[in-house]
Amino acid sequence: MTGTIPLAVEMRGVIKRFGAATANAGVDLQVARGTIHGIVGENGAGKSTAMNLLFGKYRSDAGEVLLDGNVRRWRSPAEAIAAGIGMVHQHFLLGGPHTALENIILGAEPRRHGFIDTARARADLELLAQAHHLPVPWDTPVDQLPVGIQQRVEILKALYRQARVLILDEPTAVLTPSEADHLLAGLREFVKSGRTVLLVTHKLREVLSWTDQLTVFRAGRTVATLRTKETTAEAVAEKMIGRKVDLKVRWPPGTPTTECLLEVRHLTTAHPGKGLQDISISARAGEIVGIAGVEGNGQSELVRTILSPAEQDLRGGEISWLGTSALRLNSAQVRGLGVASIPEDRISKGLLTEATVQENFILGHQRRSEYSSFGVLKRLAINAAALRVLEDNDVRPADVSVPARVLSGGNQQKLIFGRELHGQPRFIVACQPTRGVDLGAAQFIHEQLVRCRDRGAGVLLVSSELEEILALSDRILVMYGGRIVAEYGRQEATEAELGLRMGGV
Amino acid sequence: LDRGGKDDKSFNSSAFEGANRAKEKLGITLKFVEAADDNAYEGILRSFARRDFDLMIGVGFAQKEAVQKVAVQFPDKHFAIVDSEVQAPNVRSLMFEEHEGAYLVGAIAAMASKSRIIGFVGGMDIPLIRRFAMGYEAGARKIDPGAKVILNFVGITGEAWNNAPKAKELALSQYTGGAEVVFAAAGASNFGVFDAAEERKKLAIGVDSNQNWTKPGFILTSMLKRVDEAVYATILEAQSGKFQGGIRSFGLANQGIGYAVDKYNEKLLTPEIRARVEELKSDILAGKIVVPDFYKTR
Amino acid sequence: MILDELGASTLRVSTPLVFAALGGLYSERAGVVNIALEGMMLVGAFAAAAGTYFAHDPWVGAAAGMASGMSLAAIYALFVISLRANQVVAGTAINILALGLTPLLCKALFEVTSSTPSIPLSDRFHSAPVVAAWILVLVSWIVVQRTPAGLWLRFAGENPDALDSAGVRVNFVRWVAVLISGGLAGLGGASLSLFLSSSFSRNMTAGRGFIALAALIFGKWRPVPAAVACLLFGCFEATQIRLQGITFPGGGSFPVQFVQILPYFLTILVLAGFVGQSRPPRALGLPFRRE
Amino acid sequence: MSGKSVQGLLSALFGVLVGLILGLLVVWGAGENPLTVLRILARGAFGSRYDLGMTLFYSTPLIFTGLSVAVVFRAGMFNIGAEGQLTVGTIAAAMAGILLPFLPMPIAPLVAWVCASLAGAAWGAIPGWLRARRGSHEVINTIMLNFVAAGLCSYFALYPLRNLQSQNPETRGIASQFKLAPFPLFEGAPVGWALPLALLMALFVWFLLWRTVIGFEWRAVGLNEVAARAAGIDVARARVGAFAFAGALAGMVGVAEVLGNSGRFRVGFSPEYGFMGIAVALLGRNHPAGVVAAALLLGALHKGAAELDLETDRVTRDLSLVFQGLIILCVSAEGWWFQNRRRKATAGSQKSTGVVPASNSP
Ligand SMILES: Nc1ncnc2c1ncn2[C@@H]1O[C@H](COP(=O)(O)OP(=O)(O)OP(=O)(O)O)[C@@H](O)[C@H]1O
Ligand SMILES: Nc1ncnc2c1ncn2[C@@H]1O[C@H](COP(=O)(O)OP(=O)(O)OP(=O)(O)O)[C@@H](O)[C@H]1O
Ligand SMILES: [Mg+2]
Ligand SMILES: [Mg+2]
Repeated sequence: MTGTIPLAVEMRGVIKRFGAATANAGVDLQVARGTIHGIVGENGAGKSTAMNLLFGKYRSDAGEVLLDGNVRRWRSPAEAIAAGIGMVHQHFLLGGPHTALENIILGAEPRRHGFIDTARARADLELLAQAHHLPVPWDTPVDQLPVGIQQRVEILKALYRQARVLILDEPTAVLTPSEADHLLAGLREFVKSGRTVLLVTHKLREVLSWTDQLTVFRAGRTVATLRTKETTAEAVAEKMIGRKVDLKVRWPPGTPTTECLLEVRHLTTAHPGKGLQDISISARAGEIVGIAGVEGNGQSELVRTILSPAEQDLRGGEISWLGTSALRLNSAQVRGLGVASIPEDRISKGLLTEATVQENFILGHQRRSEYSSFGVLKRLAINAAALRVLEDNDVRPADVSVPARVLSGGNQQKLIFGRELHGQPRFIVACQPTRGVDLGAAQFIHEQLVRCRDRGAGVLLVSSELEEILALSDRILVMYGGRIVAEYGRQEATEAELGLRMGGV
Repeated sequence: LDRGGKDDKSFNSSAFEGANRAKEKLGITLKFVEAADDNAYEGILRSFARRDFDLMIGVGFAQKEAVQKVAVQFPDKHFAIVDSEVQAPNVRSLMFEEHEGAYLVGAIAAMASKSRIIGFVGGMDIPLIRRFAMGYEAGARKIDPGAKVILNFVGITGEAWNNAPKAKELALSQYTGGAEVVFAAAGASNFGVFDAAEERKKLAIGVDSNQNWTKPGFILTSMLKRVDEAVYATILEAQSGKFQGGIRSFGLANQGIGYAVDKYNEKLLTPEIRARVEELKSDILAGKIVVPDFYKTR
Repeated sequence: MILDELGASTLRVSTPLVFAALGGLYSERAGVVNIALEGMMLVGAFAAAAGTYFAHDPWVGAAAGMASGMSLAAIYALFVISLRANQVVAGTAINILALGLTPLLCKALFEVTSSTPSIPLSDRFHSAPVVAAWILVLVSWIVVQRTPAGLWLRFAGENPDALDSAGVRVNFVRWVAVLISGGLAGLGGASLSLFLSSSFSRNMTAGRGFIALAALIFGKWRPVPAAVACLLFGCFEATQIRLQGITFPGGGSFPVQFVQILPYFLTILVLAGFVGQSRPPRALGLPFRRE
Repeated sequence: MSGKSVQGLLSALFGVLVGLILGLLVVWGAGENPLTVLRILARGAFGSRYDLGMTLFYSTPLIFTGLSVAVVFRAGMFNIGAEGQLTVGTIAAAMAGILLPFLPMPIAPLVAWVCASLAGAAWGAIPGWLRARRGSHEVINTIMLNFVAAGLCSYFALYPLRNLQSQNPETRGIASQFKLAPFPLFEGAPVGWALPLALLMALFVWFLLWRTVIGFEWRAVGLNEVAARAAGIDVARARVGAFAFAGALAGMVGVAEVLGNSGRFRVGFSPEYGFMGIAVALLGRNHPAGVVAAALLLGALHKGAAELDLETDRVTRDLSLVFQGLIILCVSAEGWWFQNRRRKATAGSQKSTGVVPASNSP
């Protein structure tokens, strides 16, 4: 494609399967040396898989990978690292209780008399950190570091190994816009010396303003490689999704009643300096309250706390659900009041992946009298209800007897939605409801939330996707550092304004 | 012939020796089997009975019920059981008066110990071992009413018979506590006691078969329980067609129980001690001394 | 005097525990649960006794114990690392195997199933194992905290994916760790048959491998605290031995059974009371495989 | 579902086979003819009605302990403590029989059964509670509790309840109306009503786990604790409940032993039924039907091996332990055999399935 500039990395017809799933169905990628190359695509399009193949973490089922024009076939990351590839993983690969320093030097330890030469490591790292504006407290265990700093640790890890080709898989997901810009500006410096960056990201803004070229993934394939200067956000989005899209759907506003379903006042939790600080929220029937914020600013803790106050370490404040004081209620009792929740991580918090779809459907409803009497499950009733829910929510396949693990991510999410909305809850707490879900399913899920609101339920929507927040919310709260730092009405907020607030400005 | 229970180099090996002697001298066919658990005895005895074995000897009290049952089913076969009483015409019960022997070694221990403290290490706290302990204590008190007897047990499960390290620690602690002689009745754990004696240059007493040779110079004597004799005699009678059922008791009187004197401990057992023990022995035989029996206590 | 003696006894009794707990440490820090310590100790005890019997040298015996512990560990590693078997289940199987195999071998070599011939005092260890155990504790501490291999070990148990991405082969690290674990457990067994007694007898470990595991958990998977926990359990045991037969002023005495269960009971209390928060290595028990 | 369980059964059988072959190799190494050994094993286990009866006799406690381990496993934990639970249950059954001699016939055994179950349940609840409330690990706790149970029960057997008529470490005999007569079919082997009880319990466990709310909640906790908690299930209660129920199942070994066999509590009566239960549960893939099958297999192995000593010179009963160990090892890796085969199969037939959602493609 770019005949003149030598290619640093090339992938030809690469295929990768996980059991029955095909993650990469034919990836062709050409990355010119000395450039920042963007990789975009919807969730699950196969970006991370392709990058991991490049890094030797996975082994491809077909196709080949070239580095500097030579076919290479790594058997392990060790070989890829030796060849000069560094990777920052989408999901941090950090050893929690170990220090930042230990995490960075792992596998490339400077040695003296067989021991780790900590002094030299520290000196080298200081230089590196200064050069790239990435200061890190070396001796702090990484699980005590904020995610932004953890991200720096990950980047330093790659830099420390003197990578010539640096793969960054969504490095900015947990950074504020300004932190992200800082990082990306640093990458421009990095490539000036002839090194190469592959930048995987969801954020079109970043791709468009910082990369030289970009490749679009869709459904496990590369569908286009574009010069960044010659394209637009709409064009890229169209390639990603495969049809024309309106990037800005706005649902009609709700008509809140005066009935206050959730009332949180001055809520403060433990973890000094980290927990929730003096949070006040109220949510009425018939409205969607959006909570925006970069991950790691306490949203998960907030949700945990309001859903099971009795199991948390509260330091003060008041929570009331549907007019009932809830400070002493556990999750079962909160649910009993008619509060449903969509967990942020469906596999680990929402599903019994090895159990059947039917059993996943009944989870949480098992004690209701429609589904059991005298402690014995009513199989026929459950079966019928589960089938109905699968059909109503367009879960495919609509088979109640397969294990939940065989459903795709979007269908798993729809199953959880069907289950949680079953029985007409008065209030829904939805966390990152469309994470990892394709656009069609996402729209369906949004529609469901709006429908719940319109029938008079309350909705608390927690999301780090600004578009989602803006599209759905009747009211928007911004969280930063465990506090609510701003509140907007439906028409008052703009993406730029929210972005600033989420960054703590 | 059947051999079951714990293989402990004292009690069972004694039985095995007796049987082996019979095999060599009398040319019988011998087969011994260890059972995996208490419920297996019956099956094994039955298998034996069904084949051409004429005499089945159950070694150990745990086989009582098995022998009882199988003997009824095979009235024309001969059975013997060691350490337990079974009432049947074709069963001979070989009973030992362990308490008498224990009494004698208790007396020996008390005489050999200048500190007036002696020890006892039993395998598990079970009636048979209590019987040893009681006789031992009584014998010591006979010599020295003020003697102190330290009584310890190795464990609470079957492992106790094989836990020599623990037995050794127990014995060490007894020696530290002033004991100069420790009587070990703990199966394979006995060796832990002997090791302790060797290390501390103190004395120990073995049990069942003659264990004097295992640590010459440190084993004062062994309380003998001549299972080998009993077994041999039973086999002999069975072979010569003179087998009779009923209880056959082995005690001091018929040399079924005793204490060992051999080249390994001649020097340890002074003539005075030997004389005094023989005196006690004849008193017991004469009924002048009644040795307390744990089996008969409430 | 009594206290002195109690201290010495504690040191002695805890020695096999220290070896085994260190063994457990290597394996568990690398992410492999090691219920099989008990079995590895048992074969170690047997091989050490047999080796010393034939070679008349306890060091040869100790080497044999170590080697046999490692052989069993290799079987274990093959199943749980390479074949990704469930670690608790496979560990239990290894224990059963050791329980059956040792008497069979004993019978093959010595014609009896229950115990090996006794080893004379001159061929036994006197204090070497105690010293060796504590040296190994310090060595392990330094290795784990200060060397590259130690860092790999910790990451293999904490976040194997991170280790893999750093270019170190996780399963190789785990294999080595489990082999070391087996070697140390074997040494623990050797100290049982060559130091604490003079022969091997059937099932002579009597649950010590599990106690070592408990000490490891109590010591939060760190060498020095784990070894100190072994001392504590050794102290329970030594105290128990001395409590037996102690009579109350009134004349009655505590039933021996109650005294004998004391160490186990205390272990439960200690674990429930103090270690509620101890966090195992995050990847403990999870097999690793790269796609 | 059924396809999966057939596959599971096949792979478990495969593991058993590999384990047996390895075991026979050991035999061969010991200098015996493996085929002869196999024949002896088979005849010892099934050769006569009595032998069959003894096999069933050993299998009965294994069904109880296997179910016990399986239930806890389904709830996401390990029960290494069935041995202690059955010990406690057994002494409780004996106590009932000794201390309540006035109870009339049909009620007496039922009362003993209830006592055994309750005692086992109480003992089982301890590690469950410790795990749920104190966070200490059940594997260590159950092992420790096994020792504690052994000590306590031997105290009861040797002091308050000692049998004065016998030299054995055992309690007095239970009153006669507590006893369950053995079925005459087995020529005197002590197989009585405990066997049907065990089978009934297997059925009940199946029903409980897959047909009731409580069982569903236990399994949910075992499958995904976080999700179960989020769905409002009381995880701590599930843990304690599952462990207590498991303890009750193990405790019922007391029915087989005391009411059906010896009529008393004997110290050391169990050839480690509790530990074998782990193997049984694993072999049976933690499913009641599988547990019954596996208990029969291991019962047969145990009984058959008893015969080995009798017939051969070089192998002893310890061989059955070796067999057990090898079989469990091979079965524990059984997922591997199948996974690899499955991977190959899918690699061949792969076309365009995949998690990539259908609606994603244009
Ligand atoms: N280890 C795995 N086992 C099974 N399926 C996997 C595995 N890793 C990825 N997949 C599946 O492969 C597909 C592609 O995943 P991949 O992580 O490459 O997507 P992605 O483009 O990076 O998405 P995201 O934007 O969410 O990071 C997804 O459907 C995913 O569920
Ligand atoms: N139990 C805990 N111990 C120590 N720190 C904790 C604990 N729970 C949460 N934290 C810290 O508190 C902060 C907020 O955590 P939380 O999980 O609520 O993040 P979040 O912003 O909600 O994430 P997300 O955006 O993914 O929902 C984080 O830095 C986290 O590390
Ligand atoms: Mg990705
Ligand atoms: Mg979070």
